[in-house]
Amino acid sequence: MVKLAEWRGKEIFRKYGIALPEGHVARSAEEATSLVSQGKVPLPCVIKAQVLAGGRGKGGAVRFASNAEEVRAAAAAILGLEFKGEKVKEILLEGKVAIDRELYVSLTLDRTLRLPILLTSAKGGVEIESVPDEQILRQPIHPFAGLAQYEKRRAAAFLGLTGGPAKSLGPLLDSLWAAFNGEDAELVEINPLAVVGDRVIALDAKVVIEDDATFRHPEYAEVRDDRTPLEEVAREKEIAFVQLDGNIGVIANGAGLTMATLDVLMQFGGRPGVFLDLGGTDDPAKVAEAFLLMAKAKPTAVFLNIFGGVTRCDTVAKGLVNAMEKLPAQDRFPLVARIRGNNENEGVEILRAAGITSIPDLKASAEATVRAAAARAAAAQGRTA
Amino acid sequence: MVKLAEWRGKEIFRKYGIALPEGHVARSAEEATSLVSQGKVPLPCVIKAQVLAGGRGKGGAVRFASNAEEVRAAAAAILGLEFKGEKVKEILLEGKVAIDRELYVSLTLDRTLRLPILLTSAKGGVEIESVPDEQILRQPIHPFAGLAQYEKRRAAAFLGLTGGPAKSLGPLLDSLWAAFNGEDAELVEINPLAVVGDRVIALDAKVVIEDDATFRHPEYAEVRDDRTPLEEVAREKEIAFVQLDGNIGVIANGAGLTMATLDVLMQFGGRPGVFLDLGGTDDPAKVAEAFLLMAKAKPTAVFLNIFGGVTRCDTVAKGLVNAMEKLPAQDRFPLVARIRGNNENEGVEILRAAGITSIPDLKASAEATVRAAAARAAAAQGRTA
Amino acid sequence: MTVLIDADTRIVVQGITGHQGTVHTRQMKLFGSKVVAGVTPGKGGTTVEETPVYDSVQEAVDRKQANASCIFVPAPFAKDALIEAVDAGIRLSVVVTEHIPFHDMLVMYHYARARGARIIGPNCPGIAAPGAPSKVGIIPNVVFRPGRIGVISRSGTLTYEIVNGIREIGLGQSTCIGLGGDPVVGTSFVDGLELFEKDPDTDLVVMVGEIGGTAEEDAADYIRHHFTKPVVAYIAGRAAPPDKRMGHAGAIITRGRGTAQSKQTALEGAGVRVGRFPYEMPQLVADVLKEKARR
Amino acid sequence: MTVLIDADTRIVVQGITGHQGTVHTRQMKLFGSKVVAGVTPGKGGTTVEETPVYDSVQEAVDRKQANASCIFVPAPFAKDALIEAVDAGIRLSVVVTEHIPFHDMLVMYHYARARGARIIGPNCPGIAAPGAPSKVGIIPNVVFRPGRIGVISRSGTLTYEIVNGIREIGLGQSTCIGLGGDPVVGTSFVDGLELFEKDPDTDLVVMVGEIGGTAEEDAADYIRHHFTKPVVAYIAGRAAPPDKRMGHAGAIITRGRGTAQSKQTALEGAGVRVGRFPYEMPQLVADVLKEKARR
Repeated sequence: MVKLAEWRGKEIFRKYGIALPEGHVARSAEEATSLVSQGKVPLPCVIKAQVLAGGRGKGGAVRFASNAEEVRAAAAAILGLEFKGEKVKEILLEGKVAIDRELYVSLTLDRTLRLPILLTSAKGGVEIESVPDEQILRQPIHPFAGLAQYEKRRAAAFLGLTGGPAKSLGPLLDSLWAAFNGEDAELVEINPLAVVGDRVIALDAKVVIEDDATFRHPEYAEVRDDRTPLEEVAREKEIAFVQLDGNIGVIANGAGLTMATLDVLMQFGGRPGVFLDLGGTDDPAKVAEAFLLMAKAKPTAVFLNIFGGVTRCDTVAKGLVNAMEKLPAQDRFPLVARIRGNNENEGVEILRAAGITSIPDLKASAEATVRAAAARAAAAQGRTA
Repeated sequence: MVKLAEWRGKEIFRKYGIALPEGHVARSAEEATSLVSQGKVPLPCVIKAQVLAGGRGKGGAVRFASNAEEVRAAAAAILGLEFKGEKVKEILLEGKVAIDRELYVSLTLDRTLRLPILLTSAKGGVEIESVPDEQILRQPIHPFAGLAQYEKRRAAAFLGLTGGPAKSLGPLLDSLWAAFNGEDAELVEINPLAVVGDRVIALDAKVVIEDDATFRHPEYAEVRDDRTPLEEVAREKEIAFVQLDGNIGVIANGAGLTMATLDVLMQFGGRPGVFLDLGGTDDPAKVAEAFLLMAKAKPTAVFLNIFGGVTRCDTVAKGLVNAMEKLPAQDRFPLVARIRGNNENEGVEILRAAGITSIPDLKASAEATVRAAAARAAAAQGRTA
Repeated sequence: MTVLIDADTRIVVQGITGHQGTVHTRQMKLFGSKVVAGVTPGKGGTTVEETPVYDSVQEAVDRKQANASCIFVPAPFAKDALIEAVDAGIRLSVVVTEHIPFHDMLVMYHYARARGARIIGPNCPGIAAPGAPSKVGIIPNVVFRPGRIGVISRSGTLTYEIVNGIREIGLGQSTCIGLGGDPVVGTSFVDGLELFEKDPDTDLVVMVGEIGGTAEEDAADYIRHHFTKPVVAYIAGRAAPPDKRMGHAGAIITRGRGTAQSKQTALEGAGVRVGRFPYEMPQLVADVLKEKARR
Repeated sequence: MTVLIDADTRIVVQGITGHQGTVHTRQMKLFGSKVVAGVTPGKGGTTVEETPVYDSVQEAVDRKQANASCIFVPAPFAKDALIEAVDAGIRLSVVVTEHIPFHDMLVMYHYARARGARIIGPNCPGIAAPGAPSKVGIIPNVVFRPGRIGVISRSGTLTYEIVNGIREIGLGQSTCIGLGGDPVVGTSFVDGLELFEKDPDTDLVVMVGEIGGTAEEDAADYIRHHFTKPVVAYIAGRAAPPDKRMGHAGAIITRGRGTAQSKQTALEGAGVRVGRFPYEMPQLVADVLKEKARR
């Protein structure tokens, strides 16, 4: 999920011909002031923090300015913010426009219909999740038919648009549809879409590019936006790795089994800190790599839960033992293993030789993990106390 | 059917990225010579008459030149030609290339499958009609799937291409597919497609644009290429009008009925000279307009065959009488009418008042037309003798 | 029985406020068709020929249970009109509009097919079932009468001419399908024959073909292997020269293919009696029915 | 009986010369599947695991009567491989490949559907019918045994884990369908339930779902109205936070939708017994079968 900041989304919108206010990005108060003094951004203007979280307006991350001095002050204030955990590094300056109405429009995927779906609502400017269903028009768009005229007419009618704004909505939706497909987006959202005089223009831009399509879009390779540094490393190594807010690391094979392992741990009072799905592999080196990555997350304890199929138990055991040997003593962690399935006996034997006992019962092994984590935490507390 | 001359076809090919020899159009020997002397066309070069008919090579409409003097002579010779009834007004000069093999590729419509079809053959440089079926690969292309990789691979394999030429065929076919769709073409044909070193390039270009799609392509409005002047006028008036090599004009309503009327006339020894399908209309002025157009074709006799449905018999009769009144005496022609169907009695009455008898039997009316044409022809001969 | 339409066919006319749309709404109603709604975007709330007009096909389906559409909208908008009909759940659309680019029609055809809908046309007179009575399209009301002959045709008036002749010898029609004169049609001769093969109330099929394409040759192939009822055919265009479009976009002999002779030979090879001239058709039909009765 | 595949399923492996393709060709053959051909463009004429390799699927169909395909080709080429299979007349394709952009999969799904073909996957373990015996895909050979339980799952190893537990209490499977972990899948829970409803040799269905999307909620709705056999379900991901993809592209709670709780509530509302942990599943299945027998 490559979530793009507003200014990047708007670059895409511009490429596809979607009407936008005049605007530029700045990374310092000086740069912001010079954009205004050079006339690149008209006054009065709006200055917006380029962060991914919503609710910027109420959070002080959007300000208005009507002269260069106000621009400098607002830019400096916003660039100093930490907004919902995210440091503001970029601001977008745009000429202020006279908004008649705020609408909502987006394209996303309807998984059940297996079709893109066009959402429109007259309740723009608020999170779409807070809008009642009956105030949202949902139109599935068939990829073989494309966005049809009648769908655009229906959207305009639902939004209560007539005249110029209704006329300008059609081409805007065509552009949005082209962007959704051309950029392999999961989501293109304009909220608010503003009625300004006789046309509609995009005041905000939310674009999420599909991870799996980045082979067609190398331009997004550099956009990390939303991942922790370790998640980023994992992504490059093609390991499914998610950091959570607990302290127990979970390594399993297969997304479903890994999730189920988290669920069982939670049941016994454990707090998962890392989700690591080994996937299907028959390479011990890949397994070792995953373990070393797990070590970097500094888990209190690790639960290894393998059901061998494509991934054989002995492969995992070998990779694990290799990795453990490489780890310096201070990076080691208590490990509880449960390995079942393909080549189970060989795997259990390899682990035993390295001093690790595999507990075949899922419930018992999860309980053992929770106990091990608690003991370690207590010991650590004892040391610091 | 908007048939484009080679140079226009190549302009389209260039737009879609299809590899071509370097070339330019000239309309005089001087222009041709200066293209060469300015280095815009490399030497040696080939000079080709820009006519729509095939068989230019054997007909002296393609010549080679290796210096400016030869260019001047060849250009002058070709620009003086009348090739298969068509005056040569433009020539295309292109740098000569070293051809390893001549292949064939085209995209057209398969009416039965209701799919575009990609034709490839290793027998390039000759008319595809003369190539045995088993030497042509026919691959239907589904519009929802587009041109698939496997289809391009199969084409390359069928053509016996490997290495560079095979590699360059894929993108060329993608471009051809894009041109076929983007230009609303009935036919895009490259014959020959030449293997030149490590790639394939288009030596000729045949592009036919669909008439009905010209609303999307106003750039082709000026291209008339293939119509007689009267057919062009008819097209602007939206009358289906085809000039044939006989002397009897046929006016009927509906394409099928008009064709059937020609068939019946031929059966009784008549030679149709104009096919005019009134189509469905309820406007006497439109009918009159069609009659006046018919008069311009100077038919020896005219057969009016109407089966009234959407087009009512009285409407046609009114239009006919109006038109006849406007015609100067010397432009008049013997007319045999057969009007049946919707409002038949009213129509027959209007004609009778104007001195025209409707013969309800198709066979009898056709025979009468053939007799009238023969009598008129004999009389005319009598006058000139 | 009839094919494709019957007395329960509820028609929405797309483009009802245009001249043709209005005229033929009236004619369809006079024929006995249930025209339940019209659609013209922006004209919703008005009435044409006592028929309510809506802004969208969906409204016509929701409020009036329309289940078939008749499309009169101009060529540049016809593709969209068809997609709207299909998306609204309409399963039969008669496209009267002519001059639709075949590239558009390819999308229309395959889209409709993928979603389980059928197109008749484009550039067609539509379909009429005199016994239902119901018709969708512009076939004149007067030439038909109920009977047991199925008619499938690429032409309009020529068909009325032939059917009228057959009527004059006392025979009527079960259903008449005007396929349309374009190179790509939603329903072909083969499709029509499949329908009539299954219809117990059709004894004989009259095919009216013309030059261009290989639809008649394909039909001959189908008849030879799958069709059990007698077929009588007429092919227009023996006098047509090559490379000229004879009125219909699809009526053109290209590269030596699609001649009347080729079609006649193919059909005769499949046991079809082919009349050389329209006025021969009534007698041919009578003869074939007599032969059938004798067997 | 089985659903989708049986002993006559003749498999062509697309991408057979790759590592995965080769390994699983061997495994499928060991299971008892008829792998009749492989395809890798440019490798035609070679042999992998005693299986002839062709340059195109069409050749595999023409020469070896392949009627199902198993696709291992890398994501950027998967769409093309599927289109090739469909065009060659293959009616069932198991797409093992992961990381296919959903925009590609939308085209694949609707193209296959329009042309009457079915996709299992992508990003899926495939399908196994232990009694046939036949499997298409990468499901391990050892965890299954013939029986009367149908399995439909969005997950791989978790399913093996659960099925293994059920096997340990003495029960086997009719067919196991691994739907795949992507947001757009060719065959959904509802599609799978439709198949098992019609299968006389399936007594009970085990559903293994996970967070993300509403496929389980849709299944609940289907079960409530159309499904007559008992269903037991497990949903993975109760511990998963929102807005994080949990390994599978489709396993993500977005905008508050697609939680394990929502799925569990929907399924229980439709009378489905939902296990909270994998190790509860064998007992649940046994209980439900006992209840069923009692009725």
